[in-house]
Amino acid sequence: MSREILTQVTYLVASVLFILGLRSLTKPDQARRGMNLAALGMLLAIVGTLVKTEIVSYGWIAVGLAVGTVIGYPLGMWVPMTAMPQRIAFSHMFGALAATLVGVAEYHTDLTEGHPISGAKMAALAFEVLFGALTVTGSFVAFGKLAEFLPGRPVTYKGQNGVNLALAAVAVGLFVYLIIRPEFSAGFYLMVGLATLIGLFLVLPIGGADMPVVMSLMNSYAGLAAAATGFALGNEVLIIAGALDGASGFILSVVMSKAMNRSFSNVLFGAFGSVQPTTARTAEGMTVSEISPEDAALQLGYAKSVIVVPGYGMAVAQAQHQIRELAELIEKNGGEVRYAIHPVAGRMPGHMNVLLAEANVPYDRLYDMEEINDRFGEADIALIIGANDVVNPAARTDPGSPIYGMPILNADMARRVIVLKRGMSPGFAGIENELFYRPNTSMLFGDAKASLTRVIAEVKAA
Amino acid sequence: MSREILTQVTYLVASVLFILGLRSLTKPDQARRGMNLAALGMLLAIVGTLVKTEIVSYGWIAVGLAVGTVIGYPLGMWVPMTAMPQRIAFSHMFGALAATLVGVAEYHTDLTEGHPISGAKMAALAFEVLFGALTVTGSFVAFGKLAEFLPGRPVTYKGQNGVNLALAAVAVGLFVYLIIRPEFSAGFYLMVGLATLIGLFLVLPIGGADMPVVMSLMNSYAGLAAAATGFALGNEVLIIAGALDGASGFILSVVMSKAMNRSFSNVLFGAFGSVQPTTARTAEGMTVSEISPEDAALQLGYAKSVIVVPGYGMAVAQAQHQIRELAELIEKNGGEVRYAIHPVAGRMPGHMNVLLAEANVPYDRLYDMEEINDRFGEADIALIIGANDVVNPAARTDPGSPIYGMPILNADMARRVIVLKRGMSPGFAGIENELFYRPNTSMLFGDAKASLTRVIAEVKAA
Amino acid sequence: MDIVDVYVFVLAGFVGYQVISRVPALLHTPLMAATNAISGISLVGSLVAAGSGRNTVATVLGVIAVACAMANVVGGFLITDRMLRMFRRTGTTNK
Amino acid sequence: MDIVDVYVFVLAGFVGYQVISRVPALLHTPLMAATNAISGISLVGSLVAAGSGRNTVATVLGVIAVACAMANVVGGFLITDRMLRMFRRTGTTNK
Ligand SMILES: NC(=O)c1ccc[n+]([C@@H]2O[C@H](COP(=O)([O-])OP(=O)(O)OC[C@H]3O[C@@H](n4cnc5c(N)ncnc54)[C@H](OP(=O)(O)O)[C@@H]3O)[C@@H](O)[C@H]2O)c1
Ligand SMILES: NC(=O)c1ccc[n+]([C@@H]2O[C@H](COP(=O)([O-])OP(=O)(O)OC[C@H]3O[C@@H](n4cnc5c(N)ncnc54)[C@H](OP(=O)(O)O)[C@@H]3O)[C@@H](O)[C@H]2O)c1
Repeated sequence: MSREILTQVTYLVASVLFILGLRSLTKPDQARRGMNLAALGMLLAIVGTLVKTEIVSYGWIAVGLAVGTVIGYPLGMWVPMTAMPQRIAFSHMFGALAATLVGVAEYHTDLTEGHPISGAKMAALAFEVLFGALTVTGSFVAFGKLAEFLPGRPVTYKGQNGVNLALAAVAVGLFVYLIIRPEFSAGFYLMVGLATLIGLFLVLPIGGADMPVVMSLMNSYAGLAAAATGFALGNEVLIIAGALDGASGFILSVVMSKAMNRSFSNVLFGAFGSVQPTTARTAEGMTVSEISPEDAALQLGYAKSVIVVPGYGMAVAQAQHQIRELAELIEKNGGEVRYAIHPVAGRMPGHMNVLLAEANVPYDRLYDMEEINDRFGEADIALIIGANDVVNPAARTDPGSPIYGMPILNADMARRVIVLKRGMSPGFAGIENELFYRPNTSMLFGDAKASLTRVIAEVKAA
Repeated sequence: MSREILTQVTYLVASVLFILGLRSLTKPDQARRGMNLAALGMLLAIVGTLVKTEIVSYGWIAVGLAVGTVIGYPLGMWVPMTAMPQRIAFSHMFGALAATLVGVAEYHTDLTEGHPISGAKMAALAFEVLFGALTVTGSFVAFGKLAEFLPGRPVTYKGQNGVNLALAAVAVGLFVYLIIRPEFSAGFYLMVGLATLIGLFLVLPIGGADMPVVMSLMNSYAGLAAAATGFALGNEVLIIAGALDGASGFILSVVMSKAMNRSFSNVLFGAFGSVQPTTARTAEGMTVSEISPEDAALQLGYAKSVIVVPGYGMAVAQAQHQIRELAELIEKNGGEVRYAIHPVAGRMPGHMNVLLAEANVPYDRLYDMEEINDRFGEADIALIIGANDVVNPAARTDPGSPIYGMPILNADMARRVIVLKRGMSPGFAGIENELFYRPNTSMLFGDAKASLTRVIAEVKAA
Repeated sequence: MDIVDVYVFVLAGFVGYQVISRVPALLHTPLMAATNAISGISLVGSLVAAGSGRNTVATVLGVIAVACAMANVVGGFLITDRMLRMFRRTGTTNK
Repeated sequence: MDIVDVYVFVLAGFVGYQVISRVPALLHTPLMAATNAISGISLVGSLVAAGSGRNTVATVLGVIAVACAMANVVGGFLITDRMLRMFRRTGTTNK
């Protein structure tokens, strides 16, 4: 009995520490300490579980923990920051797999030992394995597309919607039937199998660049599966942690879809990634003015106020360190450098922030869209590094554009605009950007890292 | 069984609606709708309780509900806004009384019917009646002092701390003993009696003007008592509502003590209200310059920018309607009028806001201290109406002053300052205000309502 | 008493803390009135005490508790609404 | 399954919503990593499945689940800390 209480207390404390840990992420300077508290909570919960009387042998447990640690360590310490999207998708797979397997084991044990399974418990178990299994394969596909060993382009075939609907209908039918007849184990395993297929078929037709939204949804689903595990096992710390994860994934996907100008239902029902017929204006007959690294260096070297707009291209080129170096040179010359971060710049929420932080850019120089949008007018130069859609003025001006209405950074209001990209190819949304043709815009073509290295050399030489 | 589920669902929905209701108070324009939802939640919870199978007769229930409604209606509809502090203290008494009586009834029933009372349940019951009973008498004294039928000055006698400590020690001893021996009913009732005495003795020595802090603490205690009821009865909606009320009272008392420059422990341990020996500068040899209503009208009539600083004196004088009238006249002459609200101006959190709202001043003209403090420098006139401590510059400049460090409104930075009060008597903190002696300050002596009426007449005549 | 109730209390405390600390000073007085009204939820206990007819003491105390709690419910929600009705923006009226 | 667990879920959902919606965009990537780490809490279920020796299926599935969850715990907390260490203000260093 006193062991039972010990377990309960560790679970309660762990729940509180998880909440405090996530809360600490609202303040950058408290975040590390807060997350250490959350890790402590996890440790407590593990210890509290290990002392449970139900546990009779520790051999296999030790093996599992050891294997997990061996897998986890490189996932934590060696994965480069630039591989973060695929790394996180990969982890969702692990989390969902653990939840699913626990559900299957619980069901199997109850069945073989002849415990009656109540309707409520069965519902929780079925929900758990359904969402869990779906998330396992869904996350795997997302991981594959992000790591580029699966084709990034949408994999589509005729009648795909019909197949998906049919699969879902059968799964839901089994779900309902199982609540009435929990002992129908073939149905249970069939449902698990169908869920893995649904996960595949749901994510394969979605383009690689849309994966971050998928990732957040999967985060949310994995959380809900964990919460369902908590309901099935009567374990509150699971319910709480699951609800927190569920809320987090949900909120991130809402934030993303808003900032990408997609309706949330459009995201929820998997209809994203389809290429819309764009009626956007094209750039026929317009010309761009190019600039050499030397001239760019001249302008940047003497600028009083520069706003850097990083985008997905910065991540591709790995140019964050060069940006910081250039910024330091400009500051040494008496200029001021700020960074304007669009909420969906890059391919993951917070993508630009984490890369710039890695390059040692202080976070108080990073400004959210709302904070800095009024300041472009006062800036000498807006330096756009591999960003495209997030500075496309068509979002403000062209009602025919697919991104019309999306909030964008007002880089076009700066006195001069310098754009670093490799060529004239469009960004994620696949549309022309009229900004590149404006008279006060100069294009510095080439890989962002290479271009910046040359600019830095010129500024130093000056 | 299905009734049981119905009850549970109403309780769950009620809990959610209470949270949404309080959440709506974060946005003034959604607050009314949100509170209607909360009221709906209450209705649901009542209906959900009335269908319970334990309830066998409705006669007495109807009587209780009818009496409550008859008492509640005037408390809701007839009590004037100015009587809000005492009105709220009075309600805390009712809330705590209800919780206490439920606890006593539950204890008595368990005992007479021979149900064994577990240690945990006894702890919850004892906590409930202890905090409940203490809050009943404590709130009653607060009510009496605010309604001024009890002496507002601190009622003190020698050895008071010793008596309080002894009472508390006995009560705690009984609490612990009861957990071991729940059937010791004499001890239970003795504990209730002691708690009522503690409530009295705790609040009597506190000055009337300190009652708002007491009131908030009582709010918090009443909430905790309700939550304890929930633990004792295994009722989650009680736990949730109690926790919400507990948090609300706690936060309000923290906000107040911060804004009054008292340490929170000072407030928690009841050591407030004692008159500190002030080493503050006195006003010897300084002179004030008076102003006539005519001159004040002249200045106000042509001012471009006026910031009104209302204080406790506005509430005493009931001058809020005149202020609004004057503001409208100034605006008709092309001036701008804003209101600077200090968090503890008046005698209750939000006191000034509710009075000005009553007088039909739009709430977007009311500015919090942080919002407006930088704007006094640009104002032609700071019009101080019955405020004193909240504009005392000693808080910034005089380390010897008891209010040193308290955040204040920078009214002294306005080009001219006009102060409406009856004489030179100090405010709540009991100290001189050097602002009144400054060269750019003019005093308009008299009751604020009377003075304003004359100023209004003059402005109209001009 | 159930351990799960401790979770409920702790979580509700978190929710309360987060919600209330974001209520602007503007609405602190209505907030106090609102919590007063919500404290009337002790009706869920007092109605049972008053109506289950188990002994006279419980019935009597229960009825008094019902009256007190109901007074808070009726009075609290009415006065909160009365206050909130008074708060208005520039350019809007209440009538 | 207990009705109280529904309260726990709903309240935790509120807390989660309020907390997460105040996390600045700056820390959205660490947030994702952190929730990954916290999702490792399914250890509390998988450890029991792996160690209670009730049947081979449960043990095998349990051990796999333990390994998966532990990988998330170790990897998740490490990478979150690694990222958070990088965020610094002007004038401070990380070394
Ligand atoms: N952040 C998220 O969570 C998220 C999630 C899903 C989708 N999205 C979407 O992603 C887009 C993000 O906008 P964005 O402005 O950051 O990126 P973008 O619109 O996708 O544009 C990226 C640009 O970078 C250039 N680029 C690529 N590699 C480069 C290199 N090595 N050196 C220099 N330039 C390079 C590309 O042009 P060249 O090929 O000509 O060089 C391209 O135009 C938005 O449409 C958003 O809706 C974001
Ligand atoms: N808001 C809260 O929750 C709360 C709670 C507890 C304590 N307090 C304390 O209360 C004080 C509030 O500051 P405050 O500036 O609002 O008030 P105050 O410092 O108490 O000053 C009020 C002033 O109003 C004048 N006055 C009284 N009746 C008047 C009338 N009929 N016409 C004109 N003037 C009149 C008084 O001077 P004359 O007598 O000369 O006219 C007095 O100086 C602070 O010290 C605060 O810490 C506030």
